[in-house]
Amino acid sequence: MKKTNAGKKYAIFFCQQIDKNQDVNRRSIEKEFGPQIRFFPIPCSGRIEPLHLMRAIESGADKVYVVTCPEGACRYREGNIRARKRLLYTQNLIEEIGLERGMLELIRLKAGNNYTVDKLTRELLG
Amino acid sequence: MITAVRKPMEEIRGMIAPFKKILIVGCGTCVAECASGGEKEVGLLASALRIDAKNRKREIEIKEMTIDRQCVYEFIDQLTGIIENYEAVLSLGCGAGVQALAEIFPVAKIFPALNTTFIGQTKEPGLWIENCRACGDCKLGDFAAICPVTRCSKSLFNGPCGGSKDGNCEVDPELPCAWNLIITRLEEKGELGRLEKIYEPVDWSKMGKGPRKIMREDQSI
Amino acid sequence: MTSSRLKKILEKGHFAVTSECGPPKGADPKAVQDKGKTLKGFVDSVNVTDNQTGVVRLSSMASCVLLKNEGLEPVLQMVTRDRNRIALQSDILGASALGLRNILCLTGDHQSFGNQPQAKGVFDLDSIQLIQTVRKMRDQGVILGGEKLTLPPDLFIGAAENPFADPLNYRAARLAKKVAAGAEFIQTQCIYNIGRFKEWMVEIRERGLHKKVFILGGITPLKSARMAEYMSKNVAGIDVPAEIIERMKSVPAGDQRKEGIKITIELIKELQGIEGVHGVHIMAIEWEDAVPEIVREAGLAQRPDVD
Amino acid sequence: MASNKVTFIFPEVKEMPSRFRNALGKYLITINKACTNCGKCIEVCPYAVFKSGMKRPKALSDHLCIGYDCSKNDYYCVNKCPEKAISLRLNPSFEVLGDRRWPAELLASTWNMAASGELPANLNYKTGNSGGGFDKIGILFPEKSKKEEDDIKNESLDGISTAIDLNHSQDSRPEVTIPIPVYLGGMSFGSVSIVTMLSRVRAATNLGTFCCTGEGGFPEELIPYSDHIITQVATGLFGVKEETIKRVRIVEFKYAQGAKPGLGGHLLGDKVTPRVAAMRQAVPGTALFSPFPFHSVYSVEDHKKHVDWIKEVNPKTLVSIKVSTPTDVDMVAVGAYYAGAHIIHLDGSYGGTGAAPEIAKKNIAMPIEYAIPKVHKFLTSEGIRNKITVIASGGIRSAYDMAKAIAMGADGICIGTADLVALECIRCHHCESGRGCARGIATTDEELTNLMNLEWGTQRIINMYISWRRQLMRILKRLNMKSVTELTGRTDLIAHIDHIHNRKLNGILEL
Amino acid sequence: MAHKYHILTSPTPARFKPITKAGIIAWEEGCLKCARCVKKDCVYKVYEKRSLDSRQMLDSLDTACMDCFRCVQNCPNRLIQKSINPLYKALGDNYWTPEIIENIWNQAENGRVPVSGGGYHGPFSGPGFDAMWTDMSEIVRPTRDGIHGREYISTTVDLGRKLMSLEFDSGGKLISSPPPLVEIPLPVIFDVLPWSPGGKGINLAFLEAARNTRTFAVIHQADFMTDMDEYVPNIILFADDDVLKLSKEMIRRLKIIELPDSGNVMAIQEHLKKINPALVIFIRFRLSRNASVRAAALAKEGAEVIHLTANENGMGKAEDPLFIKDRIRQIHSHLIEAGLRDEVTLIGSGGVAMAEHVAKLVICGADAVAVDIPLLVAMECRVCRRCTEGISCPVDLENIDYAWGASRIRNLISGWHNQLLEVMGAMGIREIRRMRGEMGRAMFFEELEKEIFSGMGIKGLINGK
Repeated sequence: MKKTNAGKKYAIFFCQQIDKNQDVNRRSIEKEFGPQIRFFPIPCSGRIEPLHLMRAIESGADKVYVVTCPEGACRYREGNIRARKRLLYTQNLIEEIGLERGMLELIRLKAGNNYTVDKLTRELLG
Repeated sequence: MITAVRKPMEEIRGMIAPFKKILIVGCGTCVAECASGGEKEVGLLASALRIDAKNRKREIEIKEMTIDRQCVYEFIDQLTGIIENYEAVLSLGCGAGVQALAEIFPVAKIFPALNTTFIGQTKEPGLWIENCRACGDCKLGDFAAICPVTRCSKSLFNGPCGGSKDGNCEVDPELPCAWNLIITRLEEKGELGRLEKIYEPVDWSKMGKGPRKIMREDQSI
Repeated sequence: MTSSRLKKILEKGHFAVTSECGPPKGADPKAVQDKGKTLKGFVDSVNVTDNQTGVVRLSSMASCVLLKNEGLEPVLQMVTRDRNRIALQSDILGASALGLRNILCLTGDHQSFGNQPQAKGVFDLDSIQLIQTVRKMRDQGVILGGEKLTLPPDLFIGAAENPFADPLNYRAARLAKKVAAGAEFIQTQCIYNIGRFKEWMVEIRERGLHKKVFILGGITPLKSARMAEYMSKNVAGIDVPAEIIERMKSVPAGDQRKEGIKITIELIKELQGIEGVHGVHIMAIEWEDAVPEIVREAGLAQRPDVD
Repeated sequence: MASNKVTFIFPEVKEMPSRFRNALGKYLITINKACTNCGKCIEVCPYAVFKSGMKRPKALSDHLCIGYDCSKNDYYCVNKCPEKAISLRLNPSFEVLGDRRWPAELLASTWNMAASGELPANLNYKTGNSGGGFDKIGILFPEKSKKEEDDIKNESLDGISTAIDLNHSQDSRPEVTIPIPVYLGGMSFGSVSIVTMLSRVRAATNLGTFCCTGEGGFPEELIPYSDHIITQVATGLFGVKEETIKRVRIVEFKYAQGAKPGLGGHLLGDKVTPRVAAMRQAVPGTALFSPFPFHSVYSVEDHKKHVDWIKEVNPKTLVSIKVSTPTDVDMVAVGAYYAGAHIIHLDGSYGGTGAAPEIAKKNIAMPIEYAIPKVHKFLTSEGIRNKITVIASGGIRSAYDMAKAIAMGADGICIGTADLVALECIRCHHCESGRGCARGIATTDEELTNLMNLEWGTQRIINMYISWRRQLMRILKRLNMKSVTELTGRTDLIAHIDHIHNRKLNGILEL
Repeated sequence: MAHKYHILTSPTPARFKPITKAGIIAWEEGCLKCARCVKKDCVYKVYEKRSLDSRQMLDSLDTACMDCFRCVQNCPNRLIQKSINPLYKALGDNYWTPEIIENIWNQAENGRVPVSGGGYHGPFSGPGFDAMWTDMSEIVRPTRDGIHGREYISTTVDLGRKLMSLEFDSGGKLISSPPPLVEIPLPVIFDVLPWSPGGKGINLAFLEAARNTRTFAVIHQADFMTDMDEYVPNIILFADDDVLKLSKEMIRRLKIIELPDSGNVMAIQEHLKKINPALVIFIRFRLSRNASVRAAALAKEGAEVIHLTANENGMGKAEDPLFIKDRIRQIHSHLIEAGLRDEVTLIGSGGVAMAEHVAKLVICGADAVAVDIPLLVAMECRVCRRCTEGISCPVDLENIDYAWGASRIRNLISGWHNQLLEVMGAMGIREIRRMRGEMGRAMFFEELEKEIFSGMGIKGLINGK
């Protein structure tokens, strides 16, 4: 992790379809970061609602990531598209209260790669 | 249904600035349908205000509540015993709801968090269009159930004007020209003849002399 | 009481030439008077726009009076956008009292296009209802609701029609409706697509409307290729065919005004040949000084004397 | 032989689609906005998946879709759509449906049979996924060439009998023949709604077989169908009256039931509505427990006394003894014979429809797959197999399970759950909670009961059994048999895949 | 007759939303808000109860839903879908399956016997405890009590060494001195945990629940704290550190001490007995191939209670291929052959996850069982074993309120007790002491399979003849 990120709190919502073994894979990183990082595995990113994202910020996250499967690859057809739209809506809302849009970030994975949650998280946190 | 949109956060913030204990009241009917004042939106606004207050190092206490209808006494009454504990109330009801709340709780400081917009229809997910102006003199029967008062920008009864292009209105090219729709639909029904008649000037008096009311003896207690 | 000169010209079967005058955005009478001077003698009447496109200008009624004083015959444009039926009827009486003899009944452009988009559009009546209202006042001597007037107004009643707007197949029917409502002359939207106009005229003739109403073809000279393109793209209800735009583009910028006038003259000549077209209405927007040249070149400079 | 005596005319299959707006299938089809309503999909699909709609067609019957396998067909709607507006995907809800014994495919197949009497395309309609018992037992069909197989597929099934006799005792009591080797097991009024009960009774009547009342009494709506009703005398003696015993052709003594072997019945208080209470001579709203066992039966002699009592009350009735499957189930069966029973009904531990403690369902007593051969073998060695009818139940879910149970040694079978599945039970296992079955089957709640209509229910069950019968006849045909009675006890014609040990088999094993 | 054993239960809700099998996938966009699902179709009022748990970002509707599918099937726009919750699939492991965990959670919450409709829905059989069925009796036996009846079924067992005979002097005076016995009303004690996130609350919850259910909890010597003092009557102190460190006073106050097996374990027993003759000594060792021999040797030397342990999955030492139930069957039989069985008490532990496992272990020859992980699961543990890696516990077990935990454990034990009664009632057995080793009243998968299926499919061989 970059020095500048030290002490920041992260909430990571991710579609569990991207890493079938997420439960095990995320452990090493949780061990390393402790309460600094919280994972919210969801059955489909389409389940994300603006309220979830707001509550994550409210409970202290400095940065919220929503990781979705590649567009077109959603098991439920358009879950990831929904996630994107809802994230956008929430970005507008937090901007109105003077927060950076960037606090909420959508990570849409590229098709054809095998991702594991731990590697992905390391990439995100630099 | 009555539609509304949330006021800009800046304006809401201004209204509640002097207060610390705030009750946000949503309405589970029209504004929930148009995703501006239902339970979820109450949650979003509350969340946003709390975060905002925290960032400004202000202390604020917010309670969220959503009642079935903000314009009906029986539902509003659920706030009795709760509303008194708050310095201010942000209503996510339509204008009717806000006024109804204020009437029943005359002492409470009630502020609107929504701008009430129009009576409309959920055209498709995420799109609401106005289709009734509540003129009180419905002529939809003559116009293939497309309201010229509402849906023609100029409320023409003997339209269309000369501005229609590609079937859309010149005022908002995103919207279909109501007269184009009326003519097409009447033509499909073989009833274009209806339009040969010249419609006399509308009796706008039905739209009200001051605030309107409906009195139904059979429905009143 | 003098009656409408335009009416007389049309009734006598002359090919009428009218023009348009946009009042200034200020209280300066000279601007109107100057325009009047430019046009005087070349046109049978000048019609004065009523806060066209919702932009606030010197009032149409006042401008008409100024022009009348300059010796021209004005046509009072009246839109229903800004006045309710009380104001409209009152102004109709006022116009007649001031000696104005022609009225063009319009709904008007939507306020959102002008410089007062915050204004509340009135639209109490629409253009057809306005025509009906003037007719009622003039012919039956009553206002809406049946109350009698001491002296009915005397006005020659016109309306506008756009042969080029959607739905195309309803445009002739709509003219019929205006005629039925009582319109006596019609100014059309500016014509560039002469083919479409001719088609429309066929429909008009089939319905016999050309015998019931005087039709003046609307013409707007093009100043530049850019203007042609702009109108084609951005002005609803105006149909500028691609050939015309190309033709304007094909000449250097400096010569485009000339080309515009040339096209206008050709169009006027075409109009003269169409059965049921009774005249031409030249709308030279902020280019009134081009009108004399056009009228001259079209061979219409000799205006008949009907008084 | 039974087949010579009976010329029974079976009822017709009639289309009875799902009661709910969206039938549940394996695949889901969606049509997006690009659709121009050209109607091509409606035209090409041979499975009638699409119906026309005002804005665009509706894929209302996508439960009939054969899924991705269709992509090789020239009528594959996804390819045929000129606007590429159709998408096909696995129905995510399908994976939630069902359980190991009744997987989603078996449920959907049964719904399909109940709706149209037809076998489903592309779904496993024969077995479940329990990993043992019936699900690992196959039928050994004689080896045939493909052509011979195809010929058999198209041959007529006329002349194959599925009828069985229920009275083998050669006593003076009537012979009772049922045209299919199935009767419908007891589900009491109270545990299921009156509509469910009547649907089953009426289906049984139409099919010429029987339906048992369960222990909740004999509602008077059932009287017209008395000839096809088995009345149950259970440990609680709920609603047992002399007149009901006199009314019927078969009386069933229930010692135990497979779902809760060794435990009494249990009807939760919520389900004891005034009507149910009146029928059972109990107080509305209080939970009802059947005791266990019969408090008047402590020996085989007591047991015989019971049977004699019934025979005395109704001199024409047959007596069935319903027991569960303990370690000594074979001894119990012999005891039933010596007490004078006509039918020994073995109820295996994995079946059952009512509420039961999970510990009992899973652990107490043996599965029916063990009990049938054990009993059949013992009765045979005692020389009394042909004097008593063996009926098996508890975990039989399909026509194939039925054939296997008979080959193991049963004369016929008894069904409960499959009937409910025909009525669109989805096996959510919440029959007991709150107002009861949310789908209006196992409930006494008035509003929920109204979810189902009697005609619909009756016909769905008929449709399913007509389909089962056809499947059974096809199996018999392939085994070169003329009557289902030939199949009884033919354990040489079935095999368990874990116990064949590379041995040369007596045919082709088909699971 | 003793007082009827009855455990008080009280509904004790979970702190976190339980992870349920099926979840609802979003249905928002395109929703007509016709409210069919909300107002008309949902019998369980799921949608009305909808709210957000911000700690888990879960909707409550998943937990209230009973999977009846009416909303899925009636939504006019077909927007509601259900799917298997991947979090549910990820619960536990192959042994501690999501079904077992869910079952324990439910009992811990309401103390009720799990009941469901619609027949059995699981696999035909399985390894370990699932390869065994218990018997029932059709008619010839006394009526049973079950939970609802009149007669009493006793689940009480005695822990300790028993004399095979009593000797009296000529005057009729008893001269043999019976060894001390400890009676527990249910053949279940609480064992030390193979792993846990730590925190005092867990041990205190165990002890409080042990006291309330009148049983014992095994506590590591090192874990004993002064604030556990009041629970000493319910503690089995596991002297796995250094037994000599124990104060005499402590030894005198304790009822049971458990010793790890060792070469000199009998000597230690003797030493302790000298200090406190009323003390019962447990000797604990891990099951292995030679467990029978060791058990017999200990029994012979005077051991009172032998606590046989397996790992979390019911397996003994690495080289032992036998599952706990089978190994205990063997030990039980071996002790019978050696004429020693009735002198010692056998306790089995490891892999006991459900009430039926208690009954099955007893049938296979254990007098009582010791339970570990289920007690933690009762307190919402998800068997993720994150604590073994030092990562935070997803349900914050370190900080539980011990009274809440004890209540959940008590509910679970009550559920198990009642289920034990169901099994015994079905068998017609009124005394659990008489059920011990009754292997003839059970059915074993391997035996039945061979008997029934091996003769099938053979030409000319009908019914195996």
